Amino acid sequence: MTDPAFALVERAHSIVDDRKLSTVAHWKDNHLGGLAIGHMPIYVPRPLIEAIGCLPVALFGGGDAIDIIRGDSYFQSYICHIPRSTVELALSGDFDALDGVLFPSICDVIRNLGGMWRMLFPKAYTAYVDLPQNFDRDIGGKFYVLEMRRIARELQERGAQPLDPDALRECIALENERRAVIAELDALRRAEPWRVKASEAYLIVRAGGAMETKSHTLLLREFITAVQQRTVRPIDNVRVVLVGSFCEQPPFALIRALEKSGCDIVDDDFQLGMRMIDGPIEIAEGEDPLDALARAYLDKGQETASRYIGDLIKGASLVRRVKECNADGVIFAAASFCDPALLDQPMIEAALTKASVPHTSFKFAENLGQFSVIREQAGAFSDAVKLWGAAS
Amino acid sequence: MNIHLSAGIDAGSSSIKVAVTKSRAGGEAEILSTAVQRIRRRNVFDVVKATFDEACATAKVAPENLCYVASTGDVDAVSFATGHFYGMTTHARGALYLLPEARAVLDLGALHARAIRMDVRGKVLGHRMTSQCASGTGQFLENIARYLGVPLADVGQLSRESKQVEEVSSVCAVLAETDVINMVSRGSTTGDILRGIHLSIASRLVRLLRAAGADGVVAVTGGLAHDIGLVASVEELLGEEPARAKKPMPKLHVRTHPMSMVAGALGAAMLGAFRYDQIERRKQRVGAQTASAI
Amino acid sequence: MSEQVDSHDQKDKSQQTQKRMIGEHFDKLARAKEDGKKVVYTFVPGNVTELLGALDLLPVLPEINALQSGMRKRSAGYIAEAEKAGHSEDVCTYVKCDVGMQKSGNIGPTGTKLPDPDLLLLSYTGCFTFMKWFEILKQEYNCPVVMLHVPYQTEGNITPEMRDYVTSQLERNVIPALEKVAGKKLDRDALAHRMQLSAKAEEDLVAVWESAKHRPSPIDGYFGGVYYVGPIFSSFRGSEDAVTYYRELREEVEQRVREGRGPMTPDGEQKQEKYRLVVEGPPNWTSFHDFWRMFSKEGATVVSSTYTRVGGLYDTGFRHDYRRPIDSLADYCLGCYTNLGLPTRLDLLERYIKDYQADGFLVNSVKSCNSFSVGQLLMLRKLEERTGVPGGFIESDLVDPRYFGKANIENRIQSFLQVLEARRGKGPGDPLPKRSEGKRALTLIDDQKAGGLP
Amino acid sequence: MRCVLGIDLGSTTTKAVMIDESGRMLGKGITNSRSNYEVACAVARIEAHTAARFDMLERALSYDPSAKAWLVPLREAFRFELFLDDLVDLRATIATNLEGSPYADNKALARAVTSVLDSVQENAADLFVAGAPRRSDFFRDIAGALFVAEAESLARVGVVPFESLVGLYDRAILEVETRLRPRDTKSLLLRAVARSVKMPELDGTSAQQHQRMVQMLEHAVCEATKEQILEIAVVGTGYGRQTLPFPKEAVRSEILCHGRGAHRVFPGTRTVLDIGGQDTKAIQVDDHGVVTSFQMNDRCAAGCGRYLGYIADELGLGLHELGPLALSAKKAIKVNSTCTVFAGAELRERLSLGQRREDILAGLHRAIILRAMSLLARSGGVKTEFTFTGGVCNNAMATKVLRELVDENYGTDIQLNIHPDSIYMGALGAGLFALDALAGDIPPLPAFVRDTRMEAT
Ligand SMILES: Nc1ncnc2c1ncn2[C@@H]1O[C@H](COP(=O)(O)OP(=O)(O)O)[C@@H](O)[C@H]1O
Ligand SMILES: Nc1ncnc2c1ncn2[C@@H]1O[C@H](COP(=O)(O)OP(=O)(O)O)[C@@H](O)[C@H]1O
Ligand code: SF4
Ligand code: SF4
Ligand code: SF4
Repeated sequence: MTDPAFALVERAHSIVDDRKLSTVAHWKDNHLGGLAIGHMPIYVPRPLIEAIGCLPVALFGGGDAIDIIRGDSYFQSYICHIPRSTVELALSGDFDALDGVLFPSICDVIRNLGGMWRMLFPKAYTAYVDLPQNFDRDIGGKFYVLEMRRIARELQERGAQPLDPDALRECIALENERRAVIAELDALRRAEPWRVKASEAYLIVRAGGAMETKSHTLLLREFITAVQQRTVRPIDNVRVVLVGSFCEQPPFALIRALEKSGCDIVDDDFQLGMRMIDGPIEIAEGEDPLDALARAYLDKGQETASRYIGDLIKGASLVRRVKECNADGVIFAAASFCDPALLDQPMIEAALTKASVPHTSFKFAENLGQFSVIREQAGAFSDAVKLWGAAS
Repeated sequence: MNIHLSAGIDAGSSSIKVAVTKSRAGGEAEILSTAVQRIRRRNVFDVVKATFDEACATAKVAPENLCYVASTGDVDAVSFATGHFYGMTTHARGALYLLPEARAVLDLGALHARAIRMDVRGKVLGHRMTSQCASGTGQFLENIARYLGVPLADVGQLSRESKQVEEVSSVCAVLAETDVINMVSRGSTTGDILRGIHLSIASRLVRLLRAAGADGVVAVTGGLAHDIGLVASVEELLGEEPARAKKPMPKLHVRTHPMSMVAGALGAAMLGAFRYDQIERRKQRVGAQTASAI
Repeated sequence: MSEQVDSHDQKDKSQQTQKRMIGEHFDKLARAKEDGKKVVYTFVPGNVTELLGALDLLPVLPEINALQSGMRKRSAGYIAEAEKAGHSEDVCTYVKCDVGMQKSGNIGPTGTKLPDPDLLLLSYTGCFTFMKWFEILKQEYNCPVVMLHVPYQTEGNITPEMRDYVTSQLERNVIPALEKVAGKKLDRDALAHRMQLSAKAEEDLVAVWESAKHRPSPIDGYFGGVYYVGPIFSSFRGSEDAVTYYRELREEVEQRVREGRGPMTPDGEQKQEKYRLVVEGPPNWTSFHDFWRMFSKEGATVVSSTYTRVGGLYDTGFRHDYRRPIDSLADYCLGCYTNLGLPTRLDLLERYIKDYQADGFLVNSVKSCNSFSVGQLLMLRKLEERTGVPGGFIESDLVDPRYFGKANIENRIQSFLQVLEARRGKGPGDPLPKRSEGKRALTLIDDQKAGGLP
Repeated sequence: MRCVLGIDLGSTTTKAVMIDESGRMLGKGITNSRSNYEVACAVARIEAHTAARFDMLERALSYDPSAKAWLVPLREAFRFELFLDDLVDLRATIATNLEGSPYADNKALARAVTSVLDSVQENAADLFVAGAPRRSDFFRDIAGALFVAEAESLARVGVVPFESLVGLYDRAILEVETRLRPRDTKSLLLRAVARSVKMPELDGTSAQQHQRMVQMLEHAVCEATKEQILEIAVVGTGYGRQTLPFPKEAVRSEILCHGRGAHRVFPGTRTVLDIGGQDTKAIQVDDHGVVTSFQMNDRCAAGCGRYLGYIADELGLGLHELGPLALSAKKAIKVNSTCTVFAGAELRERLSLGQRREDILAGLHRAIILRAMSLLARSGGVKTEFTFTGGVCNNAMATKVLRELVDENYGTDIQLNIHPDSIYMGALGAGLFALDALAGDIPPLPAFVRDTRMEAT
């Protein structure tokens, strides 16, 4: 019997691998005058972009599929990989379908890449999205609302539709729906990880990066229905949470290798932007939906390395998540030279150690081709958890 | 308590190692047989089968009487395994069996070197391994030995006899060959050259051990454990360390065992028995629960 | 940014003044706890020293401590210490140096123990690592943090929204937090007075920078420059001491101009000005003097640099303004060099090259600092294109000696200076007759003529 | 005649280029680098001298257009004379070694050696005719191949063990190779003249014609060797600069030399890629040939010529066979391992999985060039005209992949130069630096080998 879920995964895989962005070009053909706006990880307010008739396109680097030649010439050896492949793709014309790119404020690399973009592609729309690190509604919230208005205005000057509160309300509702289905998928993964592999969920979620929200919700729904019909047996694996990969993504084969080495990844922070807001974006009675969008970011944004934690304790929320999804341990996998993730690492490890959560850490690059070391390490980790458990 | 017969198959990149053991729950185990075959250019699956059959025959155990066949090393090379354990886990377990006082392992194979820190049960606490570079591995030594026309088995002794070290300047396993060519033409003795190579590899291994946080007795496992020259070089460098170090470092003692090369297979076999027991007990527990529910 | 000026063969008055100021400051820090003084740790870019001063709070700048540790050859040990505690090899070495120093007893640059912070003032300007740094310190010291998020100047202008965001934070978060630690209200007049003093010193500093337009330049605007910015970037802006220091410095520099003298170097006065350079990027601190000598002994003077603008960009006209203190503090934070978008940085470099009539420019790309380094290779190309002046590129690190490859860097600097020489038409131009070749693909020349192998 | 010399002491080969005062390249020489750098330099230098004499000889004969045809057999004959000289040395060395060895009384072994050497001498003659397929020009390689072949056939009939014979050769060749013997070019040339006129190519000419030709050639030889070649300056460059047998003032970095050499030959060059045995360099030069930036990869064999050498060994192939084989690939299989040793293991693994040797080789070639491309990009990319230098130029697959990748990444209007003498670019650059020293009023640089009068003319 063929597995309908598998076919959906394959479809998602082909969208993820489509570096020429042909689905985006296709969308533009069907939406005359619509703009396709790329954005770097991790978070931008996608409902806003959709509300002004644009297609947000999440850009996640080049993975392991492309040879980096020119991209390398702009970055010193000690800089992470994602900007290289992003530049390589752009210089190869793979981003020709895009009308602009947003660079959210997640680290110095992405920020400066935005500056480079202005110099390399002066004709494209390039914007830096300064996400607030002040979470007071009247200070950071106000600033963020103005920041979003600026972007909407600038895009309007380039042909996008004017920002209409009703349209935004509708897009927020669509986003909430998607978030709810993703949450459902996440819950399913936690309950029966053998039913849906993390690598599959990865593709299904990531494919949405270049889709309209409502089509993505549809794909997600279809997938959930399909996997529920699978007949599969549980496997004797350990349950892990994988964190650190919020920006540059590990090569797909690496996720598979981790699964093969005896780990069920029951939670992760891949493509965190798609799940950045914890829960629905609530619009209060009579509230400007833009304020609601900002408020959701301020109050419900997930903890991650590029977000200031204020008075909280680093790692505490991860420990909570580990408990919630009944995981046996944590794998911290960060991109090499990723300052935000790697500076977080010792604090997170300390919190995990304190809470007696077994953990292991390694670094990767998106174009890594050899996983033997990582597989051995993850394998030794899963062996240890399996044979001796957490209480050690 | 039950007695379990189990086998471990360590599928390495250069050779296949198999061990058959008889264990009692609680960890006591007895080695019934071991077998090693080099792959050379043969089909890996065939070699695995042949080595496994050889070990079973020596142990006089029929394969169907094994409660668990555990693979380690290459996951895909053994099609008939009950379960798989990773190299670090099995080497740690095997090393602990061979040398119970060991709290660290230096596993030296054909294409990798790993330093592992473990607890009394053989649980991996920390580790460091070489990854993309062959400059500290068995293949490197094999290449040099082939170039010098020395059988692998003689390498260690020749190096031990050396009086004068030839320093190898290159860090690269391949470029070092040029150094070796030059040494040969200068008329250096084979032993001196080998010792130079050994010391160069050993310095990397010592760094690995330190980075892994090793302390106390270090068991050397893997094929290179047979290379007494390399082991002596590691000892030598460890001995020189305190003089150079600014801060006191944990004292390390390296040990080998005649069966070091099969440590991985041995560990796998024993862990297989352990796991079998664990699963059986869990089954019984679940069974008991179900029974009481009824 | 150091009191270590001992290698100069004669000490100018200004240097003595600076040395005294620094000495007194660290004495104060050492006595802080017994004197009941409160201590605030903060960063150089976007520092609001006038506010701290007006509230009688003592600033500590971990970046300066880190660079001092680098100069005093302590950093390697500190970094090793931090890496042992689980910090990655890949990240900014300032952070690791600071963490290592803290773990090794927190002994400051003058050998006395630094007081623990009562507050971490996270002036989040131009660098994302700052946030991580203080998150880490917060856990190490278990003390409160106040965040001042300074938005990034992408387009090279300060919008009212940005200014408003910063001033609201200053008024509603930062000042209350500082007042709480200080145990008193901010005296706005005292603040205004300090800002007046700041502006005075800033005026003199700009005059010092501009003196490099003379030939020969009386100053080295990079290696020497880091000493000149010490007081104004760190704890002394807005103090009478700083005013005195910059007045003295300006007088000395003007005197050198009148006498037609070149800059001081670690080996005394530089006699010849063979090359005028503009430098982008921070220096290396672990081999600071060796690094400097690589330039000075070849007769290369750095006439202007961007690193000396990280703690404020005054030569484009900005001054602290006592009439609108909070607004101007916000403008100051927003205007630091690393808070500028790459195109703006490029414009500034171009201006320096032209205004200071540089023969070449050099990028020192440091491994630690993504804020500086990402994009420098593109800047190099664009600058060459725009100015026609040759650019050089070297790589090192701030305080991790493992990344300072002396021979390699020296090699590169020498090759670069050779290029400058050649561009002037005095170089090893090719004495051989030129021949032009055929079309693309495998072009061959007749090798028998050139004496083929028998 | 006054001239200067540039020497590039590479990790694999040592190259020398001789330039006269007008900037004309007079001659070039190459030899394999040995443990003894001084010898390697001296041999390369002698070869350059010899080449210069041939150049002069050619000029001395330029009045006769038909003389060109005679030069070819003359060159071969000359090479053969050198070979014979070396062989005499080899014979003597083996004899001496044998005497002092435990086998001194082993008459069978002595006889066998003599017979092997005799047939080496006999068989070698066939290799020194115009157009003969010679794997290498180095004595070690030619003699070695012949010796091994002969020893094998003797061993097969059970006369003496193969190992003992080859052992004798291996030991002796090291000595012969590192022994500098003065070369009397004139008498060698005269001997070569006598030999060449007997060569089969010149059959069919009458005795009279022969006679005339001999006279003409002998006269030209005397003419060409009359003038003294005075070395005014020497500049050295190459790998492991600290080991170079040159005074510090006479050493220039390889980067500068390769840049300058390539620029001299192709003045439009703005980018140079040099892939040698143990390092790869990407160099940008300005319109004067002055280096503006560079990137270099050394200390790791992945990405250098040695990588291909290792792979060739792994497959039991000669270096020169690698490229042509890879060219016949249907596709390039992506190789995941970066490390040379791991790539070798991966190659074995893939072969055992039944993948085609050619296709894996194509992937391996692509891998090494990709690494070079990334160095190139880091050094500033490829702008207009691009020159490829170093030994790996001799590999047709490497050059093909390079061409493709340059086209793909920098457009098809980039001119890519590959000179048959690419391997000499570093030496040429060094020579040009020596010429600078000559042009300026800098005192002549001290000679580099202790025995400066090696060429007894
Ligand atoms: N008797 C010996 N003396 C020295 N080295 C040996 C000996 N036997 C094996 N080796 C070395 O051990 C290596 C193989 O070790 P092994 O642990 O089997 O590696 P793997 O598991 O990767 O196949 C070979 O590369 C060889 O260099
Ligand atoms: N005939 C040949 N065919 C293919 N490759 C060759 C040939 N000759 C040399 N090479 C390549 O060139 C490399 C040596 O290059 P070379 O420039 O001589 O190095 P170096 O300057 O370091 O001595 C060898 O490692 C080999 O890969
Ligand atoms: S991987 Fe890390 S350092 Fe690189 S761009 Fe992403 S967040 Fe920044
Ligand atoms: S990244 Fe740069 S600006 Fe930020 S702390 Fe490090 S050195 Fe300073
Ligand atoms: S240095 Fe040598 S051994 Fe190490 S990766 Fe490179 S080629 Fe392999």
